[in-house]
Amino acid sequence: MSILLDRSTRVLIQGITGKEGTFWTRHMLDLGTRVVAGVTPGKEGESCQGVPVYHTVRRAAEHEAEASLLFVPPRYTKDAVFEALDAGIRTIVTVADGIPLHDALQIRKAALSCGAHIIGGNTSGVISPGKAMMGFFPYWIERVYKTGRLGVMTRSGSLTNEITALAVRAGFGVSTLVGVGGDPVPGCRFSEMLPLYQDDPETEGVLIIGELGGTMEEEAAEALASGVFRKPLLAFVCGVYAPEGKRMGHAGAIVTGGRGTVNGKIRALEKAGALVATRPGMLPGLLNQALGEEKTT
Amino acid sequence: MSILLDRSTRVLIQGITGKEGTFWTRHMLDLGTRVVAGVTPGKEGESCQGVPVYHTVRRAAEHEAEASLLFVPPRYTKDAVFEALDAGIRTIVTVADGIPLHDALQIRKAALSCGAHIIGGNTSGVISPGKAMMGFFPYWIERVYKTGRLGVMTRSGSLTNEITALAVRAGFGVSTLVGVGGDPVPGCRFSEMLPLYQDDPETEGVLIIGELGGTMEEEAAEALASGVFRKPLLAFVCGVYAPEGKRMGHAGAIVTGGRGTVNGKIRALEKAGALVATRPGMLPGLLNQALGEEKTT
Amino acid sequence: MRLFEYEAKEVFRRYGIPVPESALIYAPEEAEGAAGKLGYPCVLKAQVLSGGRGKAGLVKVVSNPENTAPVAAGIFDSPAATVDALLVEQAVEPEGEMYLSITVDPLSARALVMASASGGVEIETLAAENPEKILRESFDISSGLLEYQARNIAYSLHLQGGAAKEMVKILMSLYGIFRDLDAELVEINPLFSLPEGTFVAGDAKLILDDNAAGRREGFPLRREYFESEIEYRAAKEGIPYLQFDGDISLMCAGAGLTTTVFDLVHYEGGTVANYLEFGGPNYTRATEAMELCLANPSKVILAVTFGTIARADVMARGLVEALDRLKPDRPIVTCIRGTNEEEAVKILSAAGLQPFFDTEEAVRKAVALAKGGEQ
Amino acid sequence: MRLFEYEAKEVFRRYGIPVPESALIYAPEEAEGAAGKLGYPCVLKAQVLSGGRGKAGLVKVVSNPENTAPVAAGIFDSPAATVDALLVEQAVEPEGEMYLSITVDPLSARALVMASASGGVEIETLAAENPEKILRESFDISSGLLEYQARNIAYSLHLQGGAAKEMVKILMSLYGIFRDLDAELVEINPLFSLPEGTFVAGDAKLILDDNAAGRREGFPLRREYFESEIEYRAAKEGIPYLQFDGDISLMCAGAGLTTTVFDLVHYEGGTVANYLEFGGPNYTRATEAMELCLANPSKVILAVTFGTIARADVMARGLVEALDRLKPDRPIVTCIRGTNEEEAVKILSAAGLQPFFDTEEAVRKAVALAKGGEQ
Repeated sequence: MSILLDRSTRVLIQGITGKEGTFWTRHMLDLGTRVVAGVTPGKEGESCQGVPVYHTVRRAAEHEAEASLLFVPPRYTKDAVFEALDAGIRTIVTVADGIPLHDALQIRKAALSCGAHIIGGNTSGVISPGKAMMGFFPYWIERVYKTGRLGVMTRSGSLTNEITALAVRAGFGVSTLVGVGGDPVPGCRFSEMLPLYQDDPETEGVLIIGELGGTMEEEAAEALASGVFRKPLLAFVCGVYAPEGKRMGHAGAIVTGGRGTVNGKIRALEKAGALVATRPGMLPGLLNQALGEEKTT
Repeated sequence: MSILLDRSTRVLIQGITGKEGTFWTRHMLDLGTRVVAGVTPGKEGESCQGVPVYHTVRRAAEHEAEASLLFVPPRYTKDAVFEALDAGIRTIVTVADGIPLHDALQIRKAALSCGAHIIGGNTSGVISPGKAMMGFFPYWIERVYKTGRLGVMTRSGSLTNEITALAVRAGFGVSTLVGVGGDPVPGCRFSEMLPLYQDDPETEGVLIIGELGGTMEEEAAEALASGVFRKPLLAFVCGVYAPEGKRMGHAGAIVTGGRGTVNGKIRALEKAGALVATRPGMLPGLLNQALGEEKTT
Repeated sequence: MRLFEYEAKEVFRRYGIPVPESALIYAPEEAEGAAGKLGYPCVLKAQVLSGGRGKAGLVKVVSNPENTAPVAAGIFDSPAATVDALLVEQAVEPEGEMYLSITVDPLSARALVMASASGGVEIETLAAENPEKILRESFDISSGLLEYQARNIAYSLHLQGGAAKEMVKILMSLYGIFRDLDAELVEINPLFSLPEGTFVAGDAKLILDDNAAGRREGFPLRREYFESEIEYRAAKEGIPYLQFDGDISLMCAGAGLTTTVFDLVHYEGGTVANYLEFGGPNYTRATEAMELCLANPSKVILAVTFGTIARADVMARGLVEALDRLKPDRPIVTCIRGTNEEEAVKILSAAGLQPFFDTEEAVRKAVALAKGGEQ
Repeated sequence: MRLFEYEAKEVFRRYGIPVPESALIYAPEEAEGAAGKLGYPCVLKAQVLSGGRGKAGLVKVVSNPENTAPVAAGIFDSPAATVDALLVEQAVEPEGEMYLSITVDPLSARALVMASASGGVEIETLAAENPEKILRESFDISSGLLEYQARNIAYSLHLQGGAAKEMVKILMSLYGIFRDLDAELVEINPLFSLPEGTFVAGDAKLILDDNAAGRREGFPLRREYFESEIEYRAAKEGIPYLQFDGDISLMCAGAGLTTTVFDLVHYEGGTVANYLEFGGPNYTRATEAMELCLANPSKVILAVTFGTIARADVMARGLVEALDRLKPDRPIVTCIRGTNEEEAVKILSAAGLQPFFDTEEAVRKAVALAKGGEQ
């Protein structure tokens, strides 16, 4: 098992014939992802990495895709998301970095109103190591990604590689890693993934890779405190020293008026019973403490 | 019993202090309607015909209105409808004549998505004779409105008086009369009222006052044919001689390309088992045929 | 209101929808000059609001200077319609003719895009004979038409490459017009497809919502929009009016009741001179309404009402005042009921009119009078 | 991007939100003339993007010609900020100070109007101390703010008559700005209420979404938006950059990783000269990134990456090229991992650099170097 994505998930790729689309489709197939079709307007009839290409999502309907990965520029992302939703697809990953804020609101609103999981934008995507991937992760570097029983949710890209490498070094692998992304209005939030991890028998605990800004870490703490999530919860939160009012990195990473501070997040998480690391080096110890003998599978 | 409106229904009036609002509030109270509050921005603290007035629907919340009647100009109707919906009111009557078409679409869409009954625009409203009224009907003219067991749905105003007077003359009174209105996109349609009449023990049959244009009569026929509505259905449909392509009267009364013709409506209704009058004088006979000994109560 | 083709095409041009080069002329002698500038062959199209212009001989192709003026004159003088202006357009040699429109669907409360690769015929004919050839794509009016929906249409029309992209642009422009101008209908039929993968709008139909006139750019009422002077006057007065050529002028209240009276006149073997509503906001304007009726060569005026807000006594008094002022040369039949109807009866009787109380009786009386019966 | 007060007020004016009469000046000697035209008393306000201008002495009232130029000079020369321009505004004598804003709520995916009758203080302070004094009304971004919602706010603020209507207009205008300009935040704080039931915007805060720059009117990058020349250069290059005044220049990839390195430097007792990301679309631009770092008086450059698309070998090669071109006068610490990291190690080693593989070790090395430790 895993969440959102496993070896059987029928994956569509919107924007498959672009440079990134083509390149990462190869990697996704290599990992074992069941990529059933691709979409690029104007390219129907072609094939890309052996995957048939269609003009529109609707025309790819016969492949009954359950999930769609978007390699689509930020300003066209809203349109592509609605195209996928309209075709009945309820798991959507959008890696675009730079989705207009008002579009992002409409995307998330659509996700909420039709019960879809929209992952991103500004994310590396979703990976269930050893099974399938929607997005781009260097899964082939063994010291970074291993199959295991740790669920990971993250707002970052490079930092995620840093942290998963530490987990692997400590002997832990990942069930499913979900990059919710670094935008101020991501399509889905940490707390909305926790019930999926709770129900996944292969996930024994979840690690959040958080940062300053927003309230997603606090909401995850709330899910733990209220019993919605009942497995061990760990977190690494960066930005303790980030100055208030400056946009440090991600657009979502801005602290204003005392909200979204890292210290506030750490307090909320610890109060709810999560184990929190503020330096990467603390993680291996916390993982052993929380998950004991759990090791990569 | 009756549908939508009876003596116990807590009615709000938006635009109560205007000339029409004030005048018809008096009549509604006189008939026995339970008008609990009125709304006119800027007039909170006043009272109108003994009814307390508030700035906004939200501020009238303590009166727990279940239905709202709008005496609001066409271009402000959408706003007023959304204000009522936002306050949880699910029966709304708007008498405004001239609601912009694109607004009307949004109003009806809101009605559909939250399960509200929005009656109008361009209607005289709803009356359950002898009990309560939202709108304007000359209920005090005994030869026109009597309490009884005939449900009436209509797209017209003056024609409705003409027809109900004939029904009274033939010995029949009305349970509830619903003016769905003469607009091309009314908030609710004939077929959506039929289940309410079906469930109303006081309604023994329903009379539709239809006209050329649109497909509401055909939909009502379908409801009868499919068994959604199982009581006697009668119809008077005007416009047999109306020329194609001209807007005859109501904006909703336009026949284009063979759709919405009166003959098509008559065929559909008769095929479904309804009794159809094309001249007012035919009605008394048909009423007796359909409802037999049913007379005014 | 429906715009003329040339007005609708001007809107199209502003929104980036390709239309042929053209010139508007008001007299046959301007035709040759206009066509010469545009280059032959040209199409001369009567700017009238009725449909079926082709069949009525109101659209003609001219291919040389010699016959241009005569053909133009033929259209201007056509008995089929009053023609005030011609649109002279570069002729297009299309590869195909398509159909595009956006309108509203009252049932689903959504806006509806319709498209067909088989344009050039009336959509109603197409819908009746080849419904499978019409593509439909609906959208929520607050979210608007999204580009993927336009792509769905373009590729379902079997367009490729640049032509598909061009179609998407045209559809999005059409949506912009629909939205910005509060349109009831915007239609291109035919939309000519050209061999190089581009399109040109052969015709343009744009019907705007009168109820939204206050919030969009204005298209003021002009005489040209109306077939007759009386209809123009009625429109300016805000009185619903339709011109016919029979004997009885209807001066009734309420759309449904007026339509019913219209039917009844025909059932009784009579004919209608005009349809006129003086109910609703106009119920105090009997004089203006009667003036419009008198401008017709009708034989009888038939006034039937059954008002609630439009009080019977007020309408009766108005009718009597109108009689005093206008001293009509033809009989008036009245059937005025509703609020304060007893008072109305007194007012009408006092003025020497015989007030009817039953609509069918009143109609029979009017038909009899129109046929020469005594008053 | 955040606009200057004077730019935001220009937008306000265009959308019908009342703002005080004002003039923008660029030198102390223009102050007296401007104030004279506007009439005394006037407010002189430094046009800087940082908050807390009042406390920092960057906003002052002048009430006569004599002290106007000296007060203006005092603001221009303030050590608290680089001041390029002053807004000279007619002073307002308000009856009250309110707060209005529209922003987004990521959790509910709705836009959020906030209002308070207790304006003039920071909303965050108000939220912390008197949360009950903040009114909230949210709306769906495709449907937009409706007038009844504005009325809900106006009457909840206990406004009456004309003042309530005026408030509704201001809120609808504020919404128009939010929508048309793709704003992240539009805020009026304080909104002065006047005895006659009208309002004037005392301040104006408008933050636009950079990601939507392509679809709204342009506000091109200008030097004045940035505190320092380097930040301006970085913005023009599209390289995320923040200026600090410590010893270590960060030249890292990925926002989260760079922030983590920022933290680690502080944990290890070091200080940061600048935050810089050269990951993402900039991963091939090591030279531009290093040039920005070298423009700082930092002691060490610390490059930490862990890229997937931003390949380690490409970044390592870029770094080596930058070294060759720029010949930096300070040590470089590298910790380059991710796709093709073995190759990266070779490239860095060949260039004489000592490639670290563990972030914390790399940070410790950089801090030691900054403190004078050997390379």
